Amino acid sequence: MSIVLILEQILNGLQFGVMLFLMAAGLTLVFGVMGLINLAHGALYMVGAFAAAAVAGLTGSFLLALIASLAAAAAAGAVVEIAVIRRLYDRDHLDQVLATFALILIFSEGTRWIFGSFPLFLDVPAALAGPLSLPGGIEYPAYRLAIIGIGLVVAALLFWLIARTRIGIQIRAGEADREMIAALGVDISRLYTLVFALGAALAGLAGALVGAIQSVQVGMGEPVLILAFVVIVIGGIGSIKGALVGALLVGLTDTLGKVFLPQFFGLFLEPASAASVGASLASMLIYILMAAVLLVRPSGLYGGSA
Amino acid sequence: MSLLSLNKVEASYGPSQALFGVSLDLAEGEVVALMGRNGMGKTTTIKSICGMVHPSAGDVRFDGHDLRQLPSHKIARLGIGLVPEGRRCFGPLTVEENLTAAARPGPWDFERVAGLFPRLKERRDQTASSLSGGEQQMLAIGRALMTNPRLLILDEATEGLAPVVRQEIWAAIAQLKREAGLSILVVDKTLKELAQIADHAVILNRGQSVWTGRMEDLTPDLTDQYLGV
Amino acid sequence: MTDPHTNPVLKVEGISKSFGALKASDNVSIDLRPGEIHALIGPNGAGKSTLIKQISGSLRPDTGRIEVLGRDVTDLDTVARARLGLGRTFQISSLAMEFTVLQNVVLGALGAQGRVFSFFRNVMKDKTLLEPARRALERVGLQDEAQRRTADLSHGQRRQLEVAVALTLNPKLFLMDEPMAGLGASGSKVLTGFLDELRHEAPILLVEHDMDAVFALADRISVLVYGAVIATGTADEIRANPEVRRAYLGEEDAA
Amino acid sequence: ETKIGMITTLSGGGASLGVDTRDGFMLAMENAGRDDVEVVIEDDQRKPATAVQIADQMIQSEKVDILTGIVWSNLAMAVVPSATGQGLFYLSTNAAPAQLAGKGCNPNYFSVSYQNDNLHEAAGAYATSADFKKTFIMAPNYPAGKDSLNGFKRFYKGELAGEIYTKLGQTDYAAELAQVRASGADSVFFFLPGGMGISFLKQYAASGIDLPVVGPAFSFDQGILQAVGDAALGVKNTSQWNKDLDNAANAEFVSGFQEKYGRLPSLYAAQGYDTANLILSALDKADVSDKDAFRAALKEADFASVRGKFSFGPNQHPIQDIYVREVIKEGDIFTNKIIGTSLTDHSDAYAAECKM
Amino acid sequence: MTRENLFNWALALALLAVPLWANAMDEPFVITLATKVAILALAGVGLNIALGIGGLVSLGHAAFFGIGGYAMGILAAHAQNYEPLMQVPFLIEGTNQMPVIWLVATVASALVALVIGALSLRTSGVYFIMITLAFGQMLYYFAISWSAYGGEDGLSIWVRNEFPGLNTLDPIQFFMIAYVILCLVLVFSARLGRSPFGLALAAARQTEERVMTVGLTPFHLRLVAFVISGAITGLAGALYADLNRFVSPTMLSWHTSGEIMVFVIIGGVGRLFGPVVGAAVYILLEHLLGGISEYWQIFLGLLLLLMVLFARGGLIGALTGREVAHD
Ligand SMILES: Nc1ncnc2c1ncn2[C@@H]1O[C@H](COP(=O)(O)OP(=O)(O)OP(=O)(O)O)[C@@H](O)[C@H]1O
Ligand SMILES: Nc1ncnc2c1ncn2[C@@H]1O[C@H](COP(=O)(O)OP(=O)(O)OP(=O)(O)O)[C@@H](O)[C@H]1O
Ligand SMILES: [Mg+2]
Ligand SMILES: [Mg+2]
Repeated sequence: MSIVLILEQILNGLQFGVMLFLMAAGLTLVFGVMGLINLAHGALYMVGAFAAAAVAGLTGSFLLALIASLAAAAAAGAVVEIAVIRRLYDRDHLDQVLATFALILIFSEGTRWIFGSFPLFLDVPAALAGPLSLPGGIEYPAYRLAIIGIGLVVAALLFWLIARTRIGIQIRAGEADREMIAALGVDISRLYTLVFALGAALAGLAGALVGAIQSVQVGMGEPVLILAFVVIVIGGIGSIKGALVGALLVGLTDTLGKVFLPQFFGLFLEPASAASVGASLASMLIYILMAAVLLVRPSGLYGGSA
Repeated sequence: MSLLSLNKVEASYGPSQALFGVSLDLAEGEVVALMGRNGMGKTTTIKSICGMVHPSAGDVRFDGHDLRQLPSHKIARLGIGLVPEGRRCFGPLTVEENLTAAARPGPWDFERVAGLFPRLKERRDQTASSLSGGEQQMLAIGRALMTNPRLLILDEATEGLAPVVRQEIWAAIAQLKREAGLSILVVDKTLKELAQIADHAVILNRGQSVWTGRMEDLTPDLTDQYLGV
Repeated sequence: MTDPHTNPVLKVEGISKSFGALKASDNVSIDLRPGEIHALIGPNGAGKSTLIKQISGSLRPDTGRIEVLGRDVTDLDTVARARLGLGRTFQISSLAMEFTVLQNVVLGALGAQGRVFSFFRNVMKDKTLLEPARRALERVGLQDEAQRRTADLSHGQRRQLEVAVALTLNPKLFLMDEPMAGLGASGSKVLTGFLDELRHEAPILLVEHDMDAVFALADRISVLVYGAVIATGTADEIRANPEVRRAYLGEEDAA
Repeated sequence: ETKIGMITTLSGGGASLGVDTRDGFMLAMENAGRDDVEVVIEDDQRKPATAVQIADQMIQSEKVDILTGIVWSNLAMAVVPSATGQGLFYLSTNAAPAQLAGKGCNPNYFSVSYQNDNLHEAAGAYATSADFKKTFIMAPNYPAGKDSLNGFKRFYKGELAGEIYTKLGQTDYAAELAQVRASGADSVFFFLPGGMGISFLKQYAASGIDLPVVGPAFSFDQGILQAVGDAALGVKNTSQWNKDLDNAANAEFVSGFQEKYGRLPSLYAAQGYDTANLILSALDKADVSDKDAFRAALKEADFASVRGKFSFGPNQHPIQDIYVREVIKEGDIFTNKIIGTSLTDHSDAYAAECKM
Repeated sequence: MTRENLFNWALALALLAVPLWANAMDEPFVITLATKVAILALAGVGLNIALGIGGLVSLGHAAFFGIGGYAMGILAAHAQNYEPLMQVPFLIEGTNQMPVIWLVATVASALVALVIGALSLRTSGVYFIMITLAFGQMLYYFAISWSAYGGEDGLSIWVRNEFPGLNTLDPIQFFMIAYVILCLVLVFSARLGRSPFGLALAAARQTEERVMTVGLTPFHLRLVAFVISGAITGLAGALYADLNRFVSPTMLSWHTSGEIMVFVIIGGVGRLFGPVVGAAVYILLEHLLGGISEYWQIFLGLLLLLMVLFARGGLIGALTGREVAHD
């Protein structure tokens, strides 16, 4: 295998990682910062993708589609927070699990009810369609490079918001002791609605961006949900930096694993079974990675205590 | 007119009633001590003022506002700063972040709090959970001051502090009263120290205010009966 | 009542512990002899709790060694040390909040008994556990609260329960981190009297900021400042020590 | 009175396939307008255990005579053996795993669609006839995926540039595409059903790789094509049916379906439609309660299939032609057009193992 | 007797009465549903030991459920094909005897729980949720590609396994087997909750530090709880596979873990009969709502939502009062 190909695969891994980060960003925000286990994150991701596909279908504008995805997901997030989530902050994590599980059912089937059972069409904007030539002769889809850019910008903004701004500090304080921060005069309810809506908007944005190169269909949020959890747990809950590093690690591991494991087994097995055994192991790899990270660092790479 | 007034307040935790009629008045610029044995309802009284417990009967007014209708954060914004029992610092946040989270405009800012508790400045970037008990207590007081309150409520604010620090804090409180005209509601167990600073005292017994009066009038009889001293 | 010739129950030798640049314990050596109350005082953040944690085993010293009843326990964990007879109360209450008061003390008794991998016995009907548990509650005056949920107790009552749980372990020595904190005047008085008795069962290493109690109780007092012991002596010696007054006691209290 | 139980996927991610199956099936039923046939339909949620329980319910409580409708092989494997074991007829509208065609064949089990390998085999035959020399092949890492690649290789005579199993449910194919590009392949065969195929094709189009692509019909079916968009244009795929097949039954089916549901029919709809008509044709000849007679009537396959000629082989799987289609755009709609026949009168590789 | 106890007895009787009635009315499918409730409740009772008493939120219990299922599938498939499971170093044959299968299922899942638990219990909180999920997913993907036993297609057996003296193909007899096992495990679980072990485990959930200072090791307590919990869920898995005469990787997927957990939460975490109520309500809803509309899951979602919002402490909590009974 040539050096260029190896480099290209590493690039693919990083790219996939940034994409994972984008999917996980909203979840990190809500999960890490508000301490809420939001299983409905994937559903909001789906809402964003469907909103984008619908608007793109009507107007033909990708930019409008992105705005629609943000707006629809944020609105859904705000409604959900006010109607449901708000009542669950002082409950057990488990009640949150059940409630957001119920929300998945409602969102998924509701979306299917509105949009039908068939996958929708959402394509990358013409300006970004097709490949760009990178140094070293690598042809790389322009749209993916754009996703990398957006992912990094989102990471930087989130990091700044949470670590540096007063609102970020208050949100984290609320996570530590809600009653106390309220007693100090901070309207934590409104703050949490905002944060949840922001997290939802990020999920929606990711859904639209990623939906353009994947399929927009009911249930698309589920694999994302699990991956996003894996990512932020590896990174350490509550750490934006951890989420980014975790995403890159998962992206690289997954990509390089599925490329090289079959080749490795090819050294001593016949091709068909090497491909199959290698692929089997590759599909377990990110879970092995997560278990390994947690065994060495029980609260993730950048996590404090659980 | 009194700044804070409670009239026959009753409150419960679920099915178990904790307050059976607490009345209390505090005028602007005054320091009032709330006293009573363990479990008599001092903290619950404070929680009903701050909106952390909702009184089932009676009246709670602050500066003309009916506090019973308001959520916790709005009450705080009227100018009530709380140093809660058990400190309740934001563990994962640094000292500075703990203070910033509470800050509202006014004379109290990080520098001024640091002037009051130099130790906090030294520990500025350490997380609150790794502070020693006493340091956390200082942080909790500093945090309440950062909200620039008109009324400061101290619930066992000197618990676990070294005698020197306690003296400093009492001195600081006396200074706050003298210079800033801050009103203070204080719960503490050391009668001797309270006597130096409080104007009035209210004694709680089994969830009821049973005695109100000036500190000087607190007879050994009373303290023996209600405080066990 | 302390006899310097008897073997110490607890011997701490040259313990040091750093958190980054901060020396929380700086070559600390102290001991605890049978029948005595040895008070440990010092400014906030001096390293008292850190020392207690190292003795109880929840924190590992960087250097130094710890002996309990003549046995080197430096390498043992909390559980093993507890089994050797180390009873401890926490500075910040650490109780099972959903349990009733009685269940908390039964837990202590169960720990003392050690037969925990038993799946069928009804623990709340087991006399061998209930008796010591109730006795411990009585001793701290919580017998009337036995059936209440621990979370419903007031702050002060929880402190009493802390002590009760430690009692059920029949420890050979006690480590108490600010047992008086949060107790009202009457509570402190009761507890002071109680600790005075308790020392005959097992000596106590007492961390406390309540000077009335310390001076009333302590046979010896050690003063910790910036992680190091700057003085050890009787109450009078400590009270008279100018360095201690400056660093800790302040002027009024020392009078 | 005959009772037919339809178990299919009507909720969640795979619902579109089940919906089409049901709609095609019910269209035929309504066209027949018989009031002595009742159809009960239940949603299996794409969960094997649920499918089994629905089957139990239909057998035990509803007392159905015939079961049908399952889309997925793993669900079929959970339901079919025990249903046929209890003496019921099972007619497959889609899933037809190898086990049920070979050693596990059963006199009461008929596959009206195909045997799972068929379309892959046809793709292999097409690749050979199109003179591909070095094909890169890939499929998800699960039994159907393995059957797919094996089916392809059975009829493909060229050399392989690479053989990859992807993760089931995978949505990002950048790494695979890089491997394809680097492999020096002259063509690509892939089997990635559902959302996987949509993702793959979109990313393939953006990657700038310009090799001919061939695959089984699943990723180019009517229900999915609109979501793939331009990326699918021109791609060759294999199918035993297409809407432009020139026979009367098909014309009636296509127009009837469009009229009733307002969309173009898919392969699954066509298979559902055929299955219903097969049942109806057999009911004309024999009563269900007379199992042997009914079985014989089914076996005759005396109905007007939308595929034109249709008959059953010895293992009761179809013998049929498999076509090569190309994705085209008709106005705003993406659809397929037949460009040739890949395999004629094709049966399957397992018939010999079937002893019945 | 407390209200909760009364309620529990009533529920246990109802779960028995309904299938008996259905048997008399010749409604075999109702019996099948009841059997499903009993078996899934059993899985939930297993999880509840870790989750309810120990506070160990395992999102990987599908692993044990699936291992139980595969224990049945593999043993029965070998027995069915007359192929020994293993010939060297010694001969192991498949079997179609339920007691043997149960034993194998229980022991196998206990062993796996021991390994997973020993590794996972080093973490806590959400990290524990995720690491158990990770192990579950590893097994899931392994099973999907494990072609020897069907991979994603799973393994079917033609007839249900046998239990000495009973006709397991008769729905009511198979139900009785599941029901009796459920009752036995409930009794065990009730006693465990009140035992010294249960007390210590519950204490470890609330305050680890305290448990250590009384001389007990939380890790050991949790590990034992996790193993017991896994073993029970594994047993349920074997029964479930027998109910369906089929096992597939779906049994190992995180959805299964999630569903078992949902049963426990609906009923009430830490309540003895919580999983029974949860499983019964969920399955009933699934069954009843399935008929009303293609989009029935919306209604299921709404109902679940109402339950979380308005039934604190689960349905049992809402029906019988808040407090979890400790003694
Ligand atoms: N969260 C709670 N739930 C139920 N009961 C409570 C709760 N908190 C306090 N109580 C009960 O209410 C009564 C009053 O408690 P409160 O905390 O107000 O007393 P306090 O005077 O502050 O005592 P202390 O000096 O010990 O802090 C006590 O009997 C206590 O047991
Ligand atoms: N995990 C930690 N990381 C960093 N610093 C720590 C940590 N734990 C304790 N410290 C610091 O070590 C010093 C000693 O703390 P310790 O809790 O032992 O004080 P203390 O003497 O018990 O004080 P107090 O009387 O206020 O309880 C403090 O300055 C504290 O901030
Ligand atoms: Mg109090
Ligand atoms: Mg301390």
